[in-house]
Amino acid sequence: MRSVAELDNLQKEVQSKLEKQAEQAQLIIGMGTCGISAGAKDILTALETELEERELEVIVKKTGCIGLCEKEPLVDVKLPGETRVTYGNLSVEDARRLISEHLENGNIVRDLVVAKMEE
Amino acid sequence: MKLTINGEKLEATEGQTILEVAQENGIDIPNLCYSPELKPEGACRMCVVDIEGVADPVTACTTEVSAGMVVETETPSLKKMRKVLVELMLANHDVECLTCDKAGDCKLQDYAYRYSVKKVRFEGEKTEFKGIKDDNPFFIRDNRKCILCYKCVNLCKQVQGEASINLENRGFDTRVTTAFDLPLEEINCQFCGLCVNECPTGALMEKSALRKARNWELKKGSTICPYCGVGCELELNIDENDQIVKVTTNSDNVNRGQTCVKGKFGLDFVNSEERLTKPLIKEEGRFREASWEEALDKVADNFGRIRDEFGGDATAALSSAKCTNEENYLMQKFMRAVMGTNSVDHCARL
Amino acid sequence: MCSQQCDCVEEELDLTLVKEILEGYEKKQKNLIPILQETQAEYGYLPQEVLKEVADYLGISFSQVYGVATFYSQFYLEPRGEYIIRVCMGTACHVRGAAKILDELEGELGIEDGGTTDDLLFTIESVACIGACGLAPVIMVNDDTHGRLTPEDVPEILAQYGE
Amino acid sequence: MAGLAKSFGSGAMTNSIDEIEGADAIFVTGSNTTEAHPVIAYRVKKAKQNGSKLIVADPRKIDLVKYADLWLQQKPGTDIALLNGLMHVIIRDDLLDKKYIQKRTENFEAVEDIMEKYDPEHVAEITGVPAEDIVKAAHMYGEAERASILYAMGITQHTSGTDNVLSIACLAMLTGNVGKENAGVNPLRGQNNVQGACDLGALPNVYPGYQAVDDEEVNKKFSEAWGVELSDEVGLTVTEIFDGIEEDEVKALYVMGENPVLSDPDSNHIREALEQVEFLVVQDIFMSDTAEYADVVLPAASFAEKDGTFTNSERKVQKLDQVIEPIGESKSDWEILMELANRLGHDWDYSSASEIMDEIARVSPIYGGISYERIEEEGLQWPCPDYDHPGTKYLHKGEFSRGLGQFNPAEYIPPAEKPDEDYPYVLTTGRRLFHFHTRTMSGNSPGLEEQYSEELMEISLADAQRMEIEDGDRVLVSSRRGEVESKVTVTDRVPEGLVFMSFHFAESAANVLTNPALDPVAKIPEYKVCAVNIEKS
Amino acid sequence: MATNEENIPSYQDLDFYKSQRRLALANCGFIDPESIEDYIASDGYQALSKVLTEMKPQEVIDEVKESGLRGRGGGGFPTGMKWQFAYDASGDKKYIICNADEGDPGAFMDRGLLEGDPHSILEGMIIGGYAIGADEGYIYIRAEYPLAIKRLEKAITAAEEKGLLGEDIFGSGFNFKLQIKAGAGAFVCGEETGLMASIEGERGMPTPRPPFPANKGLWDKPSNINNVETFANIPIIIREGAASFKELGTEDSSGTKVFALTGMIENTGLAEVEMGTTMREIIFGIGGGIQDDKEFKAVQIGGPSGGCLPDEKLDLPIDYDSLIEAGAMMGSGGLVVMDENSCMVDVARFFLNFVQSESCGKCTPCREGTRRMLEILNRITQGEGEEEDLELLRTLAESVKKLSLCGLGKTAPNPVLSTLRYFEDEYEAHIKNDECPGGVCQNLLPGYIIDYEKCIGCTYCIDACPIDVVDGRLEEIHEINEEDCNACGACEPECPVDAIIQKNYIEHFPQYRHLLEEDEEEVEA
Repeated sequence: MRSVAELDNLQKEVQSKLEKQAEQAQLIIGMGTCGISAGAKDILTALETELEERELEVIVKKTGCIGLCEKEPLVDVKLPGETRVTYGNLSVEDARRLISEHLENGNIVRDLVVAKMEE
Repeated sequence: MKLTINGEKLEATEGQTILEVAQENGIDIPNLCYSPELKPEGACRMCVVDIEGVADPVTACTTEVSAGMVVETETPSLKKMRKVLVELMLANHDVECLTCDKAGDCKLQDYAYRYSVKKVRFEGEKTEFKGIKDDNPFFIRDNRKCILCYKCVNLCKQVQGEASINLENRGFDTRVTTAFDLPLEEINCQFCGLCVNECPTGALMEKSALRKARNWELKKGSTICPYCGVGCELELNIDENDQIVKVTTNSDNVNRGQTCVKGKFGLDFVNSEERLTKPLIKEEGRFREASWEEALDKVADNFGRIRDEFGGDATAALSSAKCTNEENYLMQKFMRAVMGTNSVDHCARL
Repeated sequence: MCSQQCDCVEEELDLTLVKEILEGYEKKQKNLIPILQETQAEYGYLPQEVLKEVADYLGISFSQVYGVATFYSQFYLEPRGEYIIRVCMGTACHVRGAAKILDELEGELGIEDGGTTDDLLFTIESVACIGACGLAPVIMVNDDTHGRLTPEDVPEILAQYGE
Repeated sequence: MAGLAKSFGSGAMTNSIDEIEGADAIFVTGSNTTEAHPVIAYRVKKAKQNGSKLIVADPRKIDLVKYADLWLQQKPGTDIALLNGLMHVIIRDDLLDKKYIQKRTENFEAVEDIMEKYDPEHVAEITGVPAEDIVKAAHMYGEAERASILYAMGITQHTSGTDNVLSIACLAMLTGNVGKENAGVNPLRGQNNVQGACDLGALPNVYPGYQAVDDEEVNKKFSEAWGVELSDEVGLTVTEIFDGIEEDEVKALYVMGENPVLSDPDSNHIREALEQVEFLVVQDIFMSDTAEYADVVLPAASFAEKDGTFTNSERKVQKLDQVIEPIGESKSDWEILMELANRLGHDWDYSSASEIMDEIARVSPIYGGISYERIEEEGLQWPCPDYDHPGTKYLHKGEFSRGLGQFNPAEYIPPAEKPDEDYPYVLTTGRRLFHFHTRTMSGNSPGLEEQYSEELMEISLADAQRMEIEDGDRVLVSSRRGEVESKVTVTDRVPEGLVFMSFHFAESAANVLTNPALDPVAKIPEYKVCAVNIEKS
Repeated sequence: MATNEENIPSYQDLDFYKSQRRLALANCGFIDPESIEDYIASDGYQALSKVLTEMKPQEVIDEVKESGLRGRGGGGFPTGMKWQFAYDASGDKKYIICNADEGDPGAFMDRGLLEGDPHSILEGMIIGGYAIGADEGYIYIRAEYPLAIKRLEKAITAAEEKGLLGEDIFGSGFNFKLQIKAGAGAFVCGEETGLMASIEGERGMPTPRPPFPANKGLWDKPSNINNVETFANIPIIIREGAASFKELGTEDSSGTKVFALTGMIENTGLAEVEMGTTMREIIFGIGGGIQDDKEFKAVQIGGPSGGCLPDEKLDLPIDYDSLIEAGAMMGSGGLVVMDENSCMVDVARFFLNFVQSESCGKCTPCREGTRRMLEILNRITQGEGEEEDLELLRTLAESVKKLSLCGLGKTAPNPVLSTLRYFEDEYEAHIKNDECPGGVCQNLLPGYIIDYEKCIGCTYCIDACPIDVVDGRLEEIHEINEEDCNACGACEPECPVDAIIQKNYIEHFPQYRHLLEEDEEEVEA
């Protein structure tokens, strides 16, 4: 970075990229130590295999701990134009359900949900 | 700047610590880990003092004076705390003062007396140790008596530079030792004795002094080391038979209480059985003992005869860099004034 | 048999490994701890000869290196098990019964906290909080975390690692 | 010492031991300080902690190298080349103190002339020290505000010893480092009272206080003071004395507290002389190798058994107190001398050492202000001309003792003896921590003996491998003058081609081998370089 | 596609979130911590650009002073003042250090930040470096946080690639480089001087102050050390302005604080609240109260340096000063909640055991004193306590607190002192009545009793008892010899009819009343 303008341009660039991404379905998985200890890695692998098998183009994002350690592992599902929904205490099996039920069919998996995130 | 200690108005210079100012003025603040040659360690906490306007006591060895400071060094609450400290040290100490060779010259013992420690209230487990270390001809190391003042470790590192000894483990398991408990010789110990000189307890003891005499029976005499040219001032500790039991130091001199192996442990030659004790005269290739009269006469006769017969320059003398100034003066005067020659030299160059 | 084995281990101590590690560092004392960490990762512990090598390289005394190695709980001067079982003793784990988990592990493996099994398979060490308090009580076996444990889970976990 | 006296007007340590700690750069050369002067080494290490730079020049990897910022490993006997190289760079890179040179010194032109050709590359060839290290060292020393040079016998015990010292003096004056606190040129004295023995005229050319015997005024002064006629002819030095015995010119020899059989070069030659001399009296505290040859041996009292003074390396006159009674019938040396003088027709009646000091103060201006009362608590550093003078912490402040400091640059001359086919190794000699000189004292200390009981000659791994020698093996070391046996230690302290022995042990007496070739001025033998052969025995 | 969002609570409705105020944690859980772009998109490095192009170092320091930010690592020293000291110290070289050696048991706030938003810490450090005049920084992080180390390493590399670290940042002429130092397992390295010793490659033993790190720190150069969360707050203060930061929190403790909620609480996790929020709000609001509907007994706040507060202190607003007054401490922000089944003597013992084994061993009071305190607590929890022990414990605690060299020792007695202050009755119960009210201390546990109404005489318990204190024959009612029972509990799970009950249960549950009466009868008899 040699100037402020350079940073501002980069910021704009990135922001528009993120906006574009928002037009796609996203899975956001908590990958802090608490999440990983609770099995987030297995969930991530399961999600990725599942997405591949179903040939779904979904952005999988990793993020840090949101604070709800008790409910880890946490996965959020965000469909374009819709509210981001957090699921918690997931097993690998649960994670697959998120894909089949919420991602593909738009049905919130009520027994796993923690909360929705209103922007 | 001016400050007050125990009600006395005192003069001090900036950068001095409370302890330094107190010592300069003859105020005795207890301390175990302090040494003027070392960076203050602040470990033993014995030198805590109260400063007016400061809530908790501070250590006098680490606190610099400031103008107008009002210090108390011996309040009832400080005494109480120091007593606890001494008890804590004694609780983890091999208390065998009745037979300890350090008794009478032991700071821990002195402070126990000063703060009236009759019974230790906090008896419990003691730090495990690996036996008394006797791995060299000069001194022993007895961790059971170590109170971890760290002076030995710091001297070894900060003054000697070798850092042959160090701490092992941490917390309650901390011990002073060598790497993997190797013998001192194997880790470059120079046997300078700095650690032994400053050990406040019986944890480091000169072997020559073990089971020889109580400290109060020893006579101390100051002397100058006869080895190299530094001129270290030393104290000979002499027993009733004029035997040198150990060599100690005090800090106000060229060597600042420091020694090397020769000065600290190598002066016992004085009492060697091998010393010459009588004049000897050689007859038919063998020496026999003689009286001073006879020996001196013989020397005088021969030197006089040769001088008279061949002139003074037929005689010569080697004076000595081991003898005193006065003796060297007399030797050259002897050769010049009595023998009439300038052929006097010594091994300055060797 | 044991002594023969030990001799054998000593003979096999390969000092070229530590020498290679040392080459990557400037000869400054600030590198001592990183060097010890890397060295321990390589040897599994810090053998005496290796520490001597480190001391000579950095130009600091052997006893100083030893002092540092014995100060930090991460460093070990004795060989350790292939699987290190870290039992979290943090507050959260403590109140949720970590001590019972530790007891169970000690009983199952027949070693004390800090000890290593004779076959060099397992080492148990109790550690301060590993920060997975939400899963208390927690143990880690090498990099795997096992949480929300009861003593009954212990044998099963050990079995996964070849017990 | 002669070198320093010539350059500055005094041969002693210019500064105090305490001042070492305040230096910004310390250059140690020809001094194995940690073993020979451990307490001074503490000050050097402290200076390092205080941020001083340390340069060590030594052919051996002595312990001090561990603390050094820079180690110059010159080949033995190439000191002048190395020093000239440093001066070359200092002149070239303009690190001179020009004002100082102009105001306080003379003969600077000679320096410029000689240094011209000693460029780092050339010097590197002679000394084996990389050219860039020479430049680095010159800058380290030259850029320091206060730079101190410490040296010992590694500099003086060469045929070029005096020139070595003259060159050191040049280096210090070039950068204005003499006459300044915490700087200076500081020869470290080997024996506890070498300084005093010199000060008090135990030298063939000067009376006490460095007053020349061939100076008419001086001669008159002493004749009057002592009430006798005095010779104005310079006497014989140690080595000349032994030559004199061989030539039958010297017939009676008085040895007080010395052991030339072990301490002097070419021991076999010394032994022959002692056999030959008509009358030999030896006065010592132990039977020594030298005393074995004596006609009469007189038992002397040790340091602990008498009053007196010693003058340490920093010129401090210190009071020595009697602590115990003399052992057996031994007597202090001064009492013995007095009795002898009186037997030879004189009338000396000193009742105490203190009275002798009063006489010294009267005849020797530099000790003019010394009295036992004044030094009871703490010593005084000479020059101390009168009883009100506080002593002198460092010399040449404002002005050199001789007025202007004199540059006496020297050319490099190789050592007198070089390795060849028959004697392919270079032997250099020195001291060990646990022993002292000829072990008269340390050899009678059981602890020191136990710790270090025999010589271990140092040899490099490369040489040892070639000869298939291992640690602890015994070897036969021979030179043109003799041969001795020694155990060896294989070590990286010495480079290939160099071996090191101490001269402490009669069984492995290094001085059987050493070369008695003398420095022409100071008459110091070349202990530090001789050619030897080594065979496994 | 239509989702069915009705009746799904939003985050703002969750107890856990509704009273939080997420500033430092704002990005955690939202951005990809391994992507510098994500951080930049969320206004990352804007504060740095502002500082380097528009502000003088003194202005930065003034802004931080103005914000009222105090050290989040525990001490609560005003950050701006600390920076001022380091700025004022003369020296050609200065260092800025991030203390990420989060070692308090039960605390993981810093880990959350380091793993979730590493760039915010970097940005805070670079700003701090600029402010005090340092061109080099160290992040000292405990080796037990491998993921955080990995993310920091990535963040540093990314920042270097983008020119946010290195030479001439934002064309300002300011240079700055950062290095990570992984700790090696020593809690005491969380103490500033111990930490610096450790970076230097020494044993991590604290040194006395003065000299303060601001004047003589790392390698004797002026150095400034702040905690992770402190640095994370810096970009916010610069970006949003000191005034808006100061609006949050209380008069003397501005801004927010992140707490780690653990223990016997419903919602464990990380929560960030405004300073001044009450403990009750955090524990019963955000934390959702006590697990399994048990009774609250105490909350341990501030780790081993802190203290245990009872229910009467639940309405205490959390800020630096009121906590200290109450005998606890903000510490780094660990909150461990204890229910009725906790033993406060055991808790004190637990913390003391921790500091005792983490003492560096340098100063006498900490090395020896904590050991003796631990021995006394061990005695008490084992039922061997004497009445004088409480007095000895107090004497030692006071001495260790007053005499220790560093913060670790000075605060080590806090858990003991605070439990003695609020729960002295529990100590007395242990000593005088041989009882552990929390039912934790093994030696003081009431033994087991067999419900004669249920017992079927199967002898399983007789077989299970390792010390043979159960009497009885097949098909006759069994009985446990209460005197000798050591409460090991081996018999309880073996009973097929749940007839074996812990003796103290009979007081609490009506179905065992018949056993109680009998007991009393015995006593009367």
